[in-house]
Amino acid sequence: MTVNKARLIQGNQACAEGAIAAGVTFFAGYPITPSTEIAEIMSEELPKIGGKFIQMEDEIGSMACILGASLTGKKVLTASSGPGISLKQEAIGYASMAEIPCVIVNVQRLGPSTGGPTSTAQGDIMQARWGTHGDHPIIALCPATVKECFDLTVKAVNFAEKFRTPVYVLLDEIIGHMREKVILPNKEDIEIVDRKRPSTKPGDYKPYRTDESLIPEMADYGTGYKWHVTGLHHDETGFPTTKPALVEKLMNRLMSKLDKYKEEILLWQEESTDDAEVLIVAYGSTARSALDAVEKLREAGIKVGLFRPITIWPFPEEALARLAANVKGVIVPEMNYGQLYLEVERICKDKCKTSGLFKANSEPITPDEIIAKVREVL
Amino acid sequence: MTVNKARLIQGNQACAEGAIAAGVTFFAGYPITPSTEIAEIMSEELPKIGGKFIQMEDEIGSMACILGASLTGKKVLTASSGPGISLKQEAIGYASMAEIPCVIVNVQRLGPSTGGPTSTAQGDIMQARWGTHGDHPIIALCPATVKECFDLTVKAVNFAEKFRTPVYVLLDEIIGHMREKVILPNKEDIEIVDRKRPSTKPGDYKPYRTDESLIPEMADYGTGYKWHVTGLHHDETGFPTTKPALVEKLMNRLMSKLDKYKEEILLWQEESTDDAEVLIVAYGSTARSALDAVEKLREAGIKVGLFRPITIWPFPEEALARLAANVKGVIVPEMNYGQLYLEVERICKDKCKTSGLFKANSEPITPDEIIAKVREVL
Amino acid sequence: MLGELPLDINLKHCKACGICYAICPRKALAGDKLGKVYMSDPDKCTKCGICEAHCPDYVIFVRRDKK
Amino acid sequence: MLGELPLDINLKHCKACGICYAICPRKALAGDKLGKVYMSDPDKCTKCGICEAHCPDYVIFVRRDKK
Amino acid sequence: MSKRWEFRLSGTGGQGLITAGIILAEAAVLAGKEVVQSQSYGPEARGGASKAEVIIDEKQINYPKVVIPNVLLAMSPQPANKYGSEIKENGLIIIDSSLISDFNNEKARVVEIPITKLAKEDVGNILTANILALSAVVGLTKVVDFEYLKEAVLNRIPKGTEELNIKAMEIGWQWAEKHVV
Amino acid sequence: MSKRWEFRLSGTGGQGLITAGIILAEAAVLAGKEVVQSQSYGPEARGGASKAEVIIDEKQINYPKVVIPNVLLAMSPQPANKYGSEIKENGLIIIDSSLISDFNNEKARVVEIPITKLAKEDVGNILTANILALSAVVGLTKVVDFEYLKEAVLNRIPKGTEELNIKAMEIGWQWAEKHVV
Amino acid sequence: MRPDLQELFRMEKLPHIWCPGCGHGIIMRAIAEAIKESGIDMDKTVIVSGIGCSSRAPGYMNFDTCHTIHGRALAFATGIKLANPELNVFVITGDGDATAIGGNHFIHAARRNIDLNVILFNNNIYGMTGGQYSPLTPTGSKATTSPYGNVERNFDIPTLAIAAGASYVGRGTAYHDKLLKDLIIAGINNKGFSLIEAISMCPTSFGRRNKLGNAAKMLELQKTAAINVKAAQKLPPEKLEGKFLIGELHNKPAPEFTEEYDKLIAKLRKEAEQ
Amino acid sequence: MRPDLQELFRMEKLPHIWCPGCGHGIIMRAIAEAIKESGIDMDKTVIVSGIGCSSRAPGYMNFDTCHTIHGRALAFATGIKLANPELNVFVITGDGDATAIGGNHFIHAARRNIDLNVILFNNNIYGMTGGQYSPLTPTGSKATTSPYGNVERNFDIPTLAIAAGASYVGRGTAYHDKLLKDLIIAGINNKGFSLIEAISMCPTSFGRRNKLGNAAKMLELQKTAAINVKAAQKLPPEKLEGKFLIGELHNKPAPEFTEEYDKLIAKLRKEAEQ
Ligand SMILES: Cc1ncc(C[n+]2csc(CCOP(=O)(O)OP(=O)(O)O)c2C)c(N)n1
Ligand SMILES: Cc1ncc(C[n+]2csc(CCOP(=O)(O)OP(=O)(O)O)c2C)c(N)n1
Ligand code: SF4
Ligand code: SF4
Ligand code: SF4
Ligand code: SF4
Ligand code: SF4
Ligand code: SF4
Ligand SMILES: [Mg+2]
Ligand SMILES: [Mg+2]
Repeated sequence: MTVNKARLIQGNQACAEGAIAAGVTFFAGYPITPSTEIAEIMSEELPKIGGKFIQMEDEIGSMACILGASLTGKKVLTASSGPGISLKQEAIGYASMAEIPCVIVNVQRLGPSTGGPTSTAQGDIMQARWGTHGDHPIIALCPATVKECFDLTVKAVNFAEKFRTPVYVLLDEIIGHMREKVILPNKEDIEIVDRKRPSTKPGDYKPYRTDESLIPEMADYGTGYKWHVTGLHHDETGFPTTKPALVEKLMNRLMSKLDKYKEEILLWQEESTDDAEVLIVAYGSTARSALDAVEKLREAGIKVGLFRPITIWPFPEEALARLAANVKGVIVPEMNYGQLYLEVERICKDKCKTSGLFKANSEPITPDEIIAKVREVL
Repeated sequence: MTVNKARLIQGNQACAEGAIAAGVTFFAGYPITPSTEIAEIMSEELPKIGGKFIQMEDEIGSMACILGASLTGKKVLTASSGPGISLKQEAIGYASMAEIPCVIVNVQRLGPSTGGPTSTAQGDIMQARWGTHGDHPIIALCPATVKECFDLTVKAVNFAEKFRTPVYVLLDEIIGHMREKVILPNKEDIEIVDRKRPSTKPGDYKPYRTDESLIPEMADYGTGYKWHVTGLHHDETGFPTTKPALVEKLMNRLMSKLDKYKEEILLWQEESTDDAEVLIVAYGSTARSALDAVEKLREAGIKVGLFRPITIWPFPEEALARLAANVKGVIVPEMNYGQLYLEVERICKDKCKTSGLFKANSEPITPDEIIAKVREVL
Repeated sequence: MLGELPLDINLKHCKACGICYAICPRKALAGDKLGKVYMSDPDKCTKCGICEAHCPDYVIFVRRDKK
Repeated sequence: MLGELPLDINLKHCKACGICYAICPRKALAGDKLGKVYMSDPDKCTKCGICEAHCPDYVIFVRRDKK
Repeated sequence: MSKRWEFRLSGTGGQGLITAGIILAEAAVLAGKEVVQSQSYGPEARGGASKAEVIIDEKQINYPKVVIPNVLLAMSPQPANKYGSEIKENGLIIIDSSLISDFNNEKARVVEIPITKLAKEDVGNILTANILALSAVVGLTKVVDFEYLKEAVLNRIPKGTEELNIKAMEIGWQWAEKHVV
Repeated sequence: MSKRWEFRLSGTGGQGLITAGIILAEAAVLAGKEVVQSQSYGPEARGGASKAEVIIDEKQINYPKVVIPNVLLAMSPQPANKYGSEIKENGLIIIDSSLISDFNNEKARVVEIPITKLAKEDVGNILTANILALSAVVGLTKVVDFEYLKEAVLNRIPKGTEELNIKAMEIGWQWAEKHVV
Repeated sequence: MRPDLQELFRMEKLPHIWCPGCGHGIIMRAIAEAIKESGIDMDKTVIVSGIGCSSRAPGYMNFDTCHTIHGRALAFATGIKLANPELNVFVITGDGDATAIGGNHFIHAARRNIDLNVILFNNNIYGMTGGQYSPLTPTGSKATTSPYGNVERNFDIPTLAIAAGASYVGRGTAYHDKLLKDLIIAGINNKGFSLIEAISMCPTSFGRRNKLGNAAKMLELQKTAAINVKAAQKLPPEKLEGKFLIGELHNKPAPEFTEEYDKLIAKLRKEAEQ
Repeated sequence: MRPDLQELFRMEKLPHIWCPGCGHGIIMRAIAEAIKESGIDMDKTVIVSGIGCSSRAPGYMNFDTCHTIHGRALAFATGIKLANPELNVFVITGDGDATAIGGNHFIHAARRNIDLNVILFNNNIYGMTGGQYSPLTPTGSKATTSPYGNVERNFDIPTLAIAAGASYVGRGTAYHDKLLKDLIIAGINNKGFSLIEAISMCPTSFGRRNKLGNAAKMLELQKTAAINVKAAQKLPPEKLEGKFLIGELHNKPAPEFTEEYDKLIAKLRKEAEQ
């Protein structure tokens, strides 16, 4: 086994490389700071490997375009930031409903609106869950290092393919733009998941029939299966229905299919949680500040631990609840006005004190600020 | 004082009439079931009173168009449903950021995606709060009767003007499409609020300076104030800034300005809550089923009450918490997979048992289903 | 002797729109009391196919094989 | 005798793009070591205004009132 | 306890049943009652079956949908079959016997009126069938006074058709009277 | 405890400081150290002040932003003023004395090197100023061995400019040696 | 239905949901005939649509079909075609879907000259939502949102498509079904963006409100108001008043997007090999 | 700056953020001159923009100004103009803002012939985001997202505007500043949708990457490649190769949207009075 060389690369670049490593061969996007490097790298790399890059006329078109490409069997990616992500919402809902695998990278900048294009933020956490209308399944992953940008983009592609759902990779501007030393894994060491292709002949194929896996098999367009895709409620055959029982059957499956794979989907990191009296819940670049704070506080003899959700949606509720039951308080530092905090409060309120440390002014939350907050809470 | 005649009108029509009664003279929209009647009525009525109706090329354009019109000093409205509301998200964030008064009616249909265009739902509750990227202020009102469609649209216009924020009126398809007997108030009895116009001369005008009201004065375009509007973070003068201290000042004000007026903004209804042992939290048409259930259960001697949030966002948290402290359990019936339930759980979890009754298959939740749920919980 | 008719008519799908019998150049078609198509005068039919091409519901098929 | 120059130059705003001295038909302008404009040959200037119109930063104003 | 009337008026698109539902509701408004009216949308609304529902009560109407109707009007076979089973014990079903044959129901009383035929032949205009039927519905249930129905009808119909519609109402009413038990 | 080095390289857009920051970071990677590099974006990135930050440590770097730099390189007056006060007690400030005059700092040691002048006159190409400066920074701090810096520089620069850049590095290094205390 | 056409339809889904006399059925049939006649591989053929009555067509057609979201059919189709240029990609869209909410994707797909066969069902109205005016509703016409007559001007969609870069543009009608079929075949044979405007009719939401008579009358109107470009060239302008042109309106081959992209890939491959 | 122009600027905001040699500054000045010369009421004048380097212009101009969201300037402007037709409404937009994400509003505003004065700063690139290709980037040109040369075709934006319905269309350049000013004035005087394409230059993100030299060289290029329509009419086609036309390209008055709407209101008023 060869070991790759250490390299200095940017978070956005690691996303792009992760996507290609995971088998992405199609990218459609529209430039927006601070995500643009991903598109730029894809425009350079994809044609080299016979893949396709297209700069669409806008973000809506980009999202629609990758969904079309995904239907032909390709693994697909788009990348954007706040304003563009807002525009993609209708099409993301379509992907959830029609179960079209796709990955969306959101390099978060400070909102709302145009806000601060080059300022860091974690303000799109709730949008990732609730941005499109109606109930729908979604997965969102949140890297804290450049290496994780690579790894989690690979995972995102795998999740999208396996669970037939849109998957977000939520960077913040710091993670997206910083360069860090990384050693990327070898090709052979990267797990690659492909969507389930039909096990039946075209005549017998029912595109939305599922077994207990809850994930239907998906035929590539152009392979003779002649199936129908719609964003309307549909039955197993893929054709529209308004029958309440069938609508309910579809929606129940959609809304529970990820539950079934919780163990696989829910990722998190625990640091010094064993004997912690205070738990910090942090993610993305803020988790790095939190980790620093934990190390320093531990040195000072203060029993504090870190819970870092890597999968933000669905949220690793049970894992957090378990820890929360044994601490005095939970602190959530976020670069927003308290978004994931709401989820943490909901989970922990009956178990311990909860408090937030919110900052959304374009500057990162520092370890010292977290330390001060811990001392305040203790 | 003359008393108006009882009339039979549709929820959507009541919205349109309420808007006009509140002084709306500008409507831009794009047709979508089940909201289209609002546009149709506006196209007929507005030119009669010298107002303007325009059917834009899409929902994004519609939202942008009313914001432009609002800058000239007009009271403005748009109406849509799920897919269109998803498209409007970026521009709604702009309205929040630039503090441009506007009202958005969302007649909710069953999602996700195209879903069921004529099916009823309450699936866009969380989207109303979190649909656009970044933190932002928002108000959402939720009528349960045709009369309330009128009243709350008036209120929505008033709130938008007074607080310079986008305001949603969230109908569900049942409320939007049903006809009901109503007696609308007289013109003289309708409270009308206008936005604060500048108290200074053009030279001294700082468009985003505020006193303790936290709401800046707003000049109509074309009246010589020559001010600048942007979706970037900006200082009091309205021009862009990236200085963390100024960004923070702006965002803190935006994120707290509605808090200041909680007493005025937070509306809810309580029915039989005094001695209730079980509390039903329901809104929109579902609250009607809940009310029916309460009446029937009370007849059967069961102590159950109804808490109906009329203002959904911001949520009347304190009012609910107060009630929750005195009941055994809270039940949330919703036509979705549990959206407002998350908020209720967060508020009540440390006070009583919470449970949901979720149904999103195009059929309403019936009183009997709620009754059964109450009996199950008791 | 239905089999002998120049047209094959899938009446179940006819929505009584009236196009075919308005457009037939030979007036070989007509509408029944519900507006659905029937061959009022099969002999006049030249099998031109105009009705077939313009029926939005694919009700009509001109039997081109046999007379 | 700055007041006498045919041009009024707001050097603070000059970004040293080089347009004015490239475009001046009389070569009356030039760039300093940082590339900022200066009048290398005021006498050649005909006050044509081409530099003024093409300076993206409104650095130059041709004094049309006096010589 | 005040009586909650639940009406379901069903037929085929174009038969004017939505209008009939609205008129019935407006008659109830005129009569000072509480009322909620709703109708089917969606694919059903185009071409196929069409349905209007009206709830009338003395007191505030909470749940706004028909749970199980006391009165069903069926003006074509498809909805008659579709909705025929959903009726209150001892409810009332009025069918257009000129278009529906072989209709049976065990739970409810079935009144057969050749509505379309009457409209066409006796009133002289098939388009008045909905008004004729509505009048029969009101006549059989007495949910509102005839005068209110008349006023509501006259408020809604195109000018110039007053006489025709009054005639239709009268015929409907008379047929109802025949069946009042 | 391992030493955390925080570098801030500042100047004007076009002086190549972002590249210098990346090269420094890549030299650290070659030296087997942990490293994080970031830079300013936004209005600053266009025309005005430009800034690259590099953090080098032996152990994992958590907080990825410079808190307060040990080393500041200032290659033009504006950033020298802007960032001059943000420096660790006993830190190091290197200024381009060919462009900045009257610079004082009480907290840190200030080393003046006429970077641009040297690049122009001694190396013969003003575009090598960033490499010359970087070499001086490394020479003064010894944060990585010269060989790693050289390798990192050669990896990044356009072909054909090797000699020039090596010369710039050497001059920078020599100037640094003069100031090593 | 003609037996040989049946394999192109999902017969069990018929009758379709369209109203009696809706022109869309006639146009859908013409598309099927064109596909049949062109001889393209049905297994390698995809039909994409947006939302609208017209956009329901793919659900009845026996291919890989995709009923997307309103206005975005061309963006989906762009993804499909670029991802797999082997596929024959058709787009069925309405005047609202293509020219209102979808207008941007329309001009950009034309600009790229990507090899899509677009059949735009133009019934001059938003049929699906009950008859609001569209960008192709003639000025003055009534619609539920133009109760006093439409004050807006309408696009001439072939002109717009040509200006945007389409390499093949034609217009047919439900009445001129053979012409329509031939134009679609010509579009299929054009390697590039082909737009066929198919004049349809919506008796329910446009005809009735504008007093144009029943479906048959509306079809008759197409017959009388249409004039073939070739014939029109020979007529004086005054004879063309109130008429609209049908036939092949534009045919100017140009570099096709996916081919150009494939050339780039080939070039990079070659460079890499060297 | 010329003293009489200063009241049109927010002088305290200068110098602007644009790069050295950016053509946008020259064009902004031409706009100010045109407004000044046209004599319209500055208090009743609104300038709207989207997002991009060009769209930063309104921030420097002393009017009611609105820096909206990317691509939507024309939709905002439509709302402003329709709500208060008394206002003179200008739209400043970039090639990306107007023709990529904003393409739909562009063609629809043109179709309605709403009285807006649109000045499109065309620098053939997305400047603000660092140089990605736009729908107006010529085929073959390099950009950060077309590292091997742009494989897409580009719009000719006047052609598109005319096809969509614009009543006045002209093209000037940063070099031809006087012509540009005159075209803008003509646009102001046109009651309807006026599009002035103003060829700008982005030395930072387009010029450098495409080896076009510095700002002065790029300006020189505008001089040599442009040819006035009037002159062009007299030249044989081969003389026009590689050239682009400047001057008044289209001037065809047509009913204006807000006027038509006001007529409707007047008509309803009259009917109500009777
Ligand atoms: C985002 C969004 N906006 C609006 C709608 C509502 N809608 C559905 S179809 C349609 C118009 C369809 O018109 P057209 O494309 O002309 O098709 P037709 O029904 O006339 O065939 C509209 C506005 C929608 N489904 N999604
Ligand atoms: C919705 C959205 N998408 C993308 C962006 C990022 N963005 C900002 S400006 C711009 C392009 C600007 O190009 P152009 O309009 O040509 O203006 P220029 O900077 O060249 O003057 C882009 C893509 C954004 N701000 N919002
Ligand atoms: S085939 Fe021709 S002649 Fe025969 S019925 Fe049909 S239209 Fe008439
Ligand atoms: S055209 Fe077809 S649907 Fe219409 S009446 Fe004739 S057969 Fe029936
Ligand atoms: S006014 Fe004319 S001649 Fe004088 S410096 Fe400027 S460009 Fe040269
Ligand atoms: S054109 Fe203007 S900014 Fe450029 S060098 Fe000349 S004066 Fe300076
Ligand atoms: S509404 Fe119009 S377009 Fe839609 S199916 Fe009916 S006739 Fe056809
Ligand atoms: S990036 Fe280009 S367009 Fe933007 S300011 Fe710089 S030169 Fe001008
Ligand atoms: Mg249409
Ligand atoms: Mg540009």
